[in-house]
Amino acid sequence: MSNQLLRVTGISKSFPGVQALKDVQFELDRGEVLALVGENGAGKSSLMKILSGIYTKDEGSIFLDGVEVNIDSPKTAQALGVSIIHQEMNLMAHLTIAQNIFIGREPRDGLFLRERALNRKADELLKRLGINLDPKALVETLTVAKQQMVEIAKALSFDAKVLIMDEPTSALTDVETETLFTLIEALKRSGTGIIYISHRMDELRRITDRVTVLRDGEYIGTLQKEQLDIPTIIEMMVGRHIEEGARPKAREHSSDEVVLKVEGLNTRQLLKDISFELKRGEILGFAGMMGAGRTEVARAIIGADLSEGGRVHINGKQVKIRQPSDAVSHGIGYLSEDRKAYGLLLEQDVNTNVLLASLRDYTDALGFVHTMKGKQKSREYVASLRIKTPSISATTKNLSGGNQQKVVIAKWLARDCDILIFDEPTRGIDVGAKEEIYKLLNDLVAAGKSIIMISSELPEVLRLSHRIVVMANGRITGILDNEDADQAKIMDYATRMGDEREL
Amino acid sequence: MTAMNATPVTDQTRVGGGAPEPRRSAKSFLRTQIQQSLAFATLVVLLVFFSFASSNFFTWSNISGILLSTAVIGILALGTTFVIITGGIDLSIGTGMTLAAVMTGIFLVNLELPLIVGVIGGILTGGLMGFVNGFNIAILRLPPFIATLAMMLIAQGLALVISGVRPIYFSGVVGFKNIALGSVIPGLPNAVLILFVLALLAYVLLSKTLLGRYTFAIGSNEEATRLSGVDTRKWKIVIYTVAGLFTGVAGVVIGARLDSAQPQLGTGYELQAIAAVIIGGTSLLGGRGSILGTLIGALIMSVLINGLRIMSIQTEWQNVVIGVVILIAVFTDALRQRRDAS
Amino acid sequence: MTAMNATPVTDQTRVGGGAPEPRRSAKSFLRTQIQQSLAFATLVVLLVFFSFASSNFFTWSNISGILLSTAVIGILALGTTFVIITGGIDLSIGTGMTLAAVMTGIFLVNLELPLIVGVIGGILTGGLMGFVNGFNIAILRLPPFIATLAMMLIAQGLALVISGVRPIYFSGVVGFKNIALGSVIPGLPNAVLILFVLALLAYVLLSKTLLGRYTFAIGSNEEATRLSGVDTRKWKIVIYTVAGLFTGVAGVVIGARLDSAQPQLGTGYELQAIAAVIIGGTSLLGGRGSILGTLIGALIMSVLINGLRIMSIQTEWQNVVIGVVILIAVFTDALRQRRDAS
Amino acid sequence: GCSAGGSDAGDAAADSDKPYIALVSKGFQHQFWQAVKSGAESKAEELGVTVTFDGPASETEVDSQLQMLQAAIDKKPDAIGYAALDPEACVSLMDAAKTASIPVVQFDAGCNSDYPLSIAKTDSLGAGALAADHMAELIGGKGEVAIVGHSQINSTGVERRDGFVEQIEAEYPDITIVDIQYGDGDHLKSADIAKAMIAAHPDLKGLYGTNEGSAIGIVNAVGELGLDAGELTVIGFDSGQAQIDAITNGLMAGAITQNPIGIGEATVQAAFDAINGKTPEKVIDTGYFWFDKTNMEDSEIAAVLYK
Ligand SMILES: Nc1ncnc2c1ncn2[C@@H]1O[C@H](COP(=O)(O)OP(=O)(O)OP(=O)(O)O)[C@@H](O)[C@H]1O
Ligand SMILES: Nc1ncnc2c1ncn2[C@@H]1O[C@H](COP(=O)(O)OP(=O)(O)OP(=O)(O)O)[C@@H](O)[C@H]1O
Ligand SMILES: [Mg+2]
Ligand SMILES: [Mg+2]
Repeated sequence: MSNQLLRVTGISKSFPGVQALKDVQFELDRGEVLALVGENGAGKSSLMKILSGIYTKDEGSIFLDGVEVNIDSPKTAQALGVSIIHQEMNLMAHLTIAQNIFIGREPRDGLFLRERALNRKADELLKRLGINLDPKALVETLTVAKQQMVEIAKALSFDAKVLIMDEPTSALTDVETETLFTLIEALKRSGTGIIYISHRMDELRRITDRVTVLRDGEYIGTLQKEQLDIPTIIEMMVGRHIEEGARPKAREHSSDEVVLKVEGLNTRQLLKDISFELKRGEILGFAGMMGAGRTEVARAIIGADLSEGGRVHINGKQVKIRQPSDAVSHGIGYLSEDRKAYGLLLEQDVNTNVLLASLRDYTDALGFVHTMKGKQKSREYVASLRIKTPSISATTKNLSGGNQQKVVIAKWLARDCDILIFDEPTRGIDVGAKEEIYKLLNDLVAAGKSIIMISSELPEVLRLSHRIVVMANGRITGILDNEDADQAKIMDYATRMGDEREL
Repeated sequence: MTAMNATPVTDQTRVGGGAPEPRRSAKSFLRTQIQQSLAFATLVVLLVFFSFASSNFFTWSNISGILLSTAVIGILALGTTFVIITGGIDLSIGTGMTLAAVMTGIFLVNLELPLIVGVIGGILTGGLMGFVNGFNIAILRLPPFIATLAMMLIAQGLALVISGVRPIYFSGVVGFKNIALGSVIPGLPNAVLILFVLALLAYVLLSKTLLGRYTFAIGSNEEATRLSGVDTRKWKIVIYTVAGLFTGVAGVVIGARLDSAQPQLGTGYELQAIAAVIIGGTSLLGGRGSILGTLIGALIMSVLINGLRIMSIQTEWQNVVIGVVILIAVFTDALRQRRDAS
Repeated sequence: MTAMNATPVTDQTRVGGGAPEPRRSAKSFLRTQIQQSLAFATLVVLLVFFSFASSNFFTWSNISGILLSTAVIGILALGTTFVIITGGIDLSIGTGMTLAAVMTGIFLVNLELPLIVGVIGGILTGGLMGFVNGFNIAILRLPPFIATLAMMLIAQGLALVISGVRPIYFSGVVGFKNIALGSVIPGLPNAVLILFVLALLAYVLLSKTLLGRYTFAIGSNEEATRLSGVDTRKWKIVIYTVAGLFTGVAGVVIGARLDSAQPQLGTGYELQAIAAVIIGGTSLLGGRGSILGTLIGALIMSVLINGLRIMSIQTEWQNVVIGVVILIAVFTDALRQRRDAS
Repeated sequence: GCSAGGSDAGDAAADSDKPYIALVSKGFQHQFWQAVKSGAESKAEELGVTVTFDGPASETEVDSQLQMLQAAIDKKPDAIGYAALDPEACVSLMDAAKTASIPVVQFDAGCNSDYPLSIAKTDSLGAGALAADHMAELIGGKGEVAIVGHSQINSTGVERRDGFVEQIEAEYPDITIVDIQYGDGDHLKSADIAKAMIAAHPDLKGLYGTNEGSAIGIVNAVGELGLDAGELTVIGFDSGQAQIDAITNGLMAGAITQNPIGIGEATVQAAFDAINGKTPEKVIDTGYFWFDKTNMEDSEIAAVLYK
C-alpha cells in the first residue's frame, strides 16, 4: 500500500464572473500535514469545499487511496473519510456543544435519542482533545474562539482519513493554538493526512511537512519541509517581495493629548473597574487570553452592551453613550471580531457594505442618497485594500473570507472616525495584505487618528502598538510601553488571575 | 489548555450563525423554563382575575368548557410548533383542518366505511396536505409562507367542492361524536384527553427523538445542518407531514365536536394557533420553542376569550382587550430578556 | 458573464478597483429586474389566457375595474413591502385600514371637518398605528408577528367601538367619493392614479433615500447595521410608521370607494397584501425586495381573481385555482433562483 | 371550465341563444345561500335561462362583493340579480348597470338606488319579532334570555336581533335580555359563546340564535353540557338538517325559517320578466314561518325547509 492518501489533479472551478480554480493539483500522504497557502481569494477554500462535497468541480479528478472518487455531497465526503473545519463558523447556535458535534450521528435507542450517551461521548471527546468545554452548554453562549474549538472537536470526532482545516487558528490565541498543534501531532502519528490552511506563516514551519502554494486559482508549486523558507513562500504567494516593517517606538506619533478616557467601567458579567487612556496618534494594543474581556470592553464603550457605573470622556468631555449610533456620532467606530454575525450584510453587495457606516455623507438634506460619489469611494477602497472582487456590486457572501474582512475594514475607513476600535482586524487576512493594513494603521495615526487594536496575535500587537493593555479575567492587569514589552512579559500579565495590577 | 482552564466558562450569547440577534447573556439552560413560567404566570394571573371578576368563572363546568374550547386550536398549535421551530410557518392548518373534517365525512357518511377507517382517513388527509407543503417547501424551495398560503386557499376550495358546499352530518355514524364529547376519563371530554395525549406525544417527539433534534437544528442553521450530512430536505418534508397529521386530528376532533363537517369553517384558526405558539415562547426566527409553552399559550388565549364572554364584555371590546393582553404578555417576556441582557 | 469566463482572469482584472466595472456588475442589478420580468411574464400569461377565455375580459371597463380592485390591496402591499424587507411583518394593515376609514368618517361625518383635514386625519390614524407597531417592535422588542397581530385585533375592535358598530356613510360629504372614483385623468379612476403615484413615491423612498438603504440593511443584518452606527431602533419606528401611513391612505381610498366606512371589513386583506409582496419577489427573510415587484404581484392577484369571475368559474373552485396559480408563479421564480445558484 | 356542480353554466357567453342572468349574492357557503341558489337554478331551468351565482366568502366583504358586481356587469348579462351587502356602497355600480342598460332585480337586501326594479326578501324585523313571541310563550313570559348573533353589522343579523329585542321590550316586560354576543355564524365559536353565557347566567331560560351556525352552536352547547331537552329553550333561525334534527329530538324548541328557495325563484322570475319587458312587482315578500315539532310535516312548511 503506497503512502499516498490523496491526489488531486486538474481541478477547475468557476463562478459567474470568477475563475476560482484553474487546473490545480496537489498530493497528500498518510501522516502528513500539507499546508495550503495563498493570498486572500487564491482559491484555497473553494478547493477544500470541492473536496468536502460542498461545491462540485467543473473539471479534474480526485483520487483517494489511488481510486478515483466522485464527491457529490457532504455526506459522501464524510463516508469517504474526508472531514472539514470550515473557515466560517457552521454551527447550530441553539443546540448544545454535544448536539452540534454529533449532529447526524446521534446515539439512539430505536426511535429515541440517548442524550446521556451523547453527552458522555462528547465529554470524552473534548477531554481527549484537551478542550475544556461543557458539552451541555448552548453554542450561542460561546465566544468565537470557543465556537472554533467546537468546530475543531466536531471535525476530529469523525476519525477521518483526510482532515481539512481552513484557518482553524484565525480566532484562537496562542494557548489554544498550542492545544491544536498537540492534537495535530497525535493525528499525524495515527496516519491521518491533514490539509492545513493558514495565513500565519510562523505556524507553517512548526507543523507542516510540505507547503503547496496557490495564486489566483492556479497551482504555483510545492515546497518540501527542508526547502521551507518563509520569504520564498510569500514571494510565491504574492509574486513580489514584501518587507517587514519595524516596531514603533512608544510616543513616536502619539502626543500627550488624551482623546479617550475610560474610568471605572464595569459590566455585570465580567468587567471590573476598567480604566485607561487613549492618546491622539496612538495605537493602543489590547492583549489577553481568549475570554479575558477585550471584546467586552470595546462593546461596553460603544454602548453595544450595557455597562454599569463607568465614565467615558472624549477630548476631555464626559459623554453618554447608550448605543452604537451615539458612539459613532462621537467619532468612535468599532470593527467587530465576528464579521459574519456582526460585521457584514452578506446578501448585499460590496458597495453597500463599504458605505454602510458613512451613508450620511452621501445623503442630502432631503434624505436622498447620491450613489455616484459613494461608488467612487468604494472603488477606491477596493483598489487600495486590494479587495479581490469582480466588482463593487458583487454579493459580499461570495467573496473569500479574507476579502470579506477587508470589506469590513474599508467600511470603517470610509467613516473616517477619530477613534477606531479594531477587534481582531487581520483575522483571515493574508501576509501581504497584513503588511498593507499595518501600514495603513500607521498612516492613520500619523494623520492624528487614534486606534485601539485588540488582537490575539502577540507579534502583531508588539509590531504595531505604542502601548499595550493586558487583560485577564475581566480586569486590566497591566499597561506596558512598547519598549518594555515582549511576549513573555505579556503572557505573564495575561495569566495573572488576581487583582494585581501594574502600570 | 491551561488558559482554557483559567477562564471560567461563563454564559454569553454570541450567535455564530446567520441569525444576527443582539448578543444576550442567558441562563441558557433555564431560558425556556423561565419563559414558560412567565407565560404560566400570565395564565395564573388571568385565572385569578376572572375568578374574582365573575363567580361563575371557576366552576368545573366552565373550566372543562375552556379546556374543550382549547382542544382544536391547541392541537393545531402543537403541530405548528414543529414547523415554526424550523423557522417556517404553516398558514394552511385552519382550512386544512376543515378539509380533513370533510374527508372524514365523505369516508364515514358517503362511503359508509368503518369508524376507525374513516378517522384514519381524515387524519391522513391532513398528513397528505402536510406532505405536499413539505414537498413544495423542501424540494421546490417555495417560501413556507407562500406555499402554505396557497395550500390554505386550495384546501378551502376543495373542502367546499368535495362537500358540495353543504355540511356533512355525522348523526348516523355511531360513536363518532364520542371522539370529542365522550369521556373515557369521567368528567373530562375526550377532545381534551386527545389534546393532552398529543401534547405528550409532541413533547416526546420534540425532545427525545431525532425528528425533534433536527427540527431545532434546521431552525438554528439549516445550511450548517445540511453540511453536517443531515438530509434536511427529507426532514423538512417529515416535519410538515407531522404538522399535517396534527391538522388531520384537529379535523376529526372538530367534526366530532360539531357532529358535522362544516366546509366553510377554518379561516382565522391558523392565526389563533400561531399566536398561541408564539405566546408560548416559540420564536418565529426558528431554533427555539417548546410544547409546554404552546399548551400554555393556547390556554391563555382560550381563558381570555372565555373570561371576557363570561363577564359579558361587548363583542367589539373583546378584541381590543385580547390584543392588549397579548401585548402585555409578550412584553413581560421581552422585558425579562432585556433585564437578562444587562 | 460568458465574456468573463472566456477571458483568462489575470491579476489586474481580478484585483478589484483598477479594473473597469466589469459586466458582472450588471448582474445583481439585472437580477431584481429578471425576477420582476418573471413575475411580469406570469402576469402577461394570465392576461393573454383570460383574453382568449372570455371575450368580456379585455375591455376597458373590465381592465379599469381590475385596476380599481388592485388599488386598495396594492396600496397596502406597498407599505408592507418596506416592513417585509426589514425582515418584519405587519398583520395589522387590514383592520388598520378599516380603523383609518372609520376615523375619516368620524372626522368628516360626525365632526364635519373640512375634507382635506378629515383625509389627513385618516392617513395620520394609520401613521399612528404604524408608529405604535414600530415602538412595540423596536423599543419593547416584541416580535413583529405578535405585535402586529395584537394591533390587528385592537384596530378591529376599535373600528367597531368608534363607529358604534355601524357603517358611517359619506354620502353627505361633497367630493369624498371622488377621491377614489373621480377621474383626474379621464377614464382612469383616481384610486388607480393614487396607487401609481404612491408606487412611484415608494420606489423613490426605497431606492433613492437613506430610509430605503437602511430598510435593506436592517433586513440583511440588523445587528451589523446597528454596530455600524445606525440607530436601528429609530429607523424601524420610521419604517413601520411609513407602512402605517400607506395603510391610512388605503383606508381613505376604500372609504371613498365604498362611500362608507365599513367597520367590519379588513380581516384577510393583510394576507392578500403580503401574498402580493411575496409573489413580487420580496423575501420574508428580509434584505431583498422591490416596489415594482409588489405592484406586479398585486396585479397578478387581481387579474386572477377577476379573470375567474369573468369566466364564471364557480366560487368554490376559484380559491383552488388561485392557490395553484400562486404555487406555479412562485415556483417559476424559485426555479430561476436555483438555476442561478448552480 | 370545471367538472363539478353540473347545473352551472360555465362560460355564459358560449350559450348565447339563452338569456343569461348573473346573480351576485351576499355569500355562497351558507346553507341559506345554497338554498337560494337551488331555487334560482330550478326556476332558470323551468324558464330556459342560464344563471350564474357568485358571492363573497364572508358577509363582511363589501369590497370584494362590489368587484363581483363589477365583473358581472362586464360580462354583459341580460339581467343582474343582486343582494346588497351594503346599501350605499353599491350605488355607483347601479349607475354603471344603468349605463350598460342591464336591468337589475334585487333579493334579500336592497341598494339605495332607484334603478333596481324589484326586490324579493324576507321581513327580518318581523321574523325576529315572531321569534320573540315564541320565546316568550315557551318560557312563560318571564325570565332571562340571551342572543347568539351571527353579525352585529350586516342587515339580516341586525334586523333579526333588533326585531327580537324590540318585541321583547315592547311586549314582555318580565323578560330581560341579559347578553348579546356574536359568533360570526361559526358553529364552534357560537357553541363556546353559548356555553360561556350559560355559565355566566345560571338562571338563563332561553337562547336565540340568529342564523343556522349560531343556532346549531347553541344546540351543540346544550348537548355538551348534558342539559335535558327543554331545560333551556332554544330558538333558531333558518333550517338545515341539523336544526330539523334538533327540533325533532327536542333540543331546539323551534325556529324561524325564511323561504330561500322562494327568494331564488322569485328573483329569477323577476329578472326574466324584466328581460321580456314586463315590470316585476316592486317588493316581493317571500315570507317567514315558525316551525317546530308540531308543524314540520305540514306541506306548506316542508316546502320551505331545506336540508
Ligand atoms: N459561491 C461563490 N460565488 C462566487 N464566487 C465565489 C464563490 N465562492 C468563492 N468565490 C470566489 O472564488 C475565489 C476564491 O475564493 P476562496 O474562498 O476559495 O479564497 P481563499 O483562498 O479561501 O481566500 P481567503 O484566504 O481569503 O479565505 C474568490 O475570488 C471568491 O470571490
Ligand atoms: N454579555 C455577556 N454576558 C455574559 N458573558 C459575557 C458577555 N460578554 C462576554 N462575556 C464573557 O466574558 C468573557 C470575555 O469575552 P470577550 O469576548 O470580551 O473576551 P476577549 O478577550 O475579547 O476574548 P476573545 O474575543 O478572544 O474570546 C468570555 O468568557 C465571555 O463568555
Ligand atoms: Mg478561505
Ligand atoms: Mg474578542
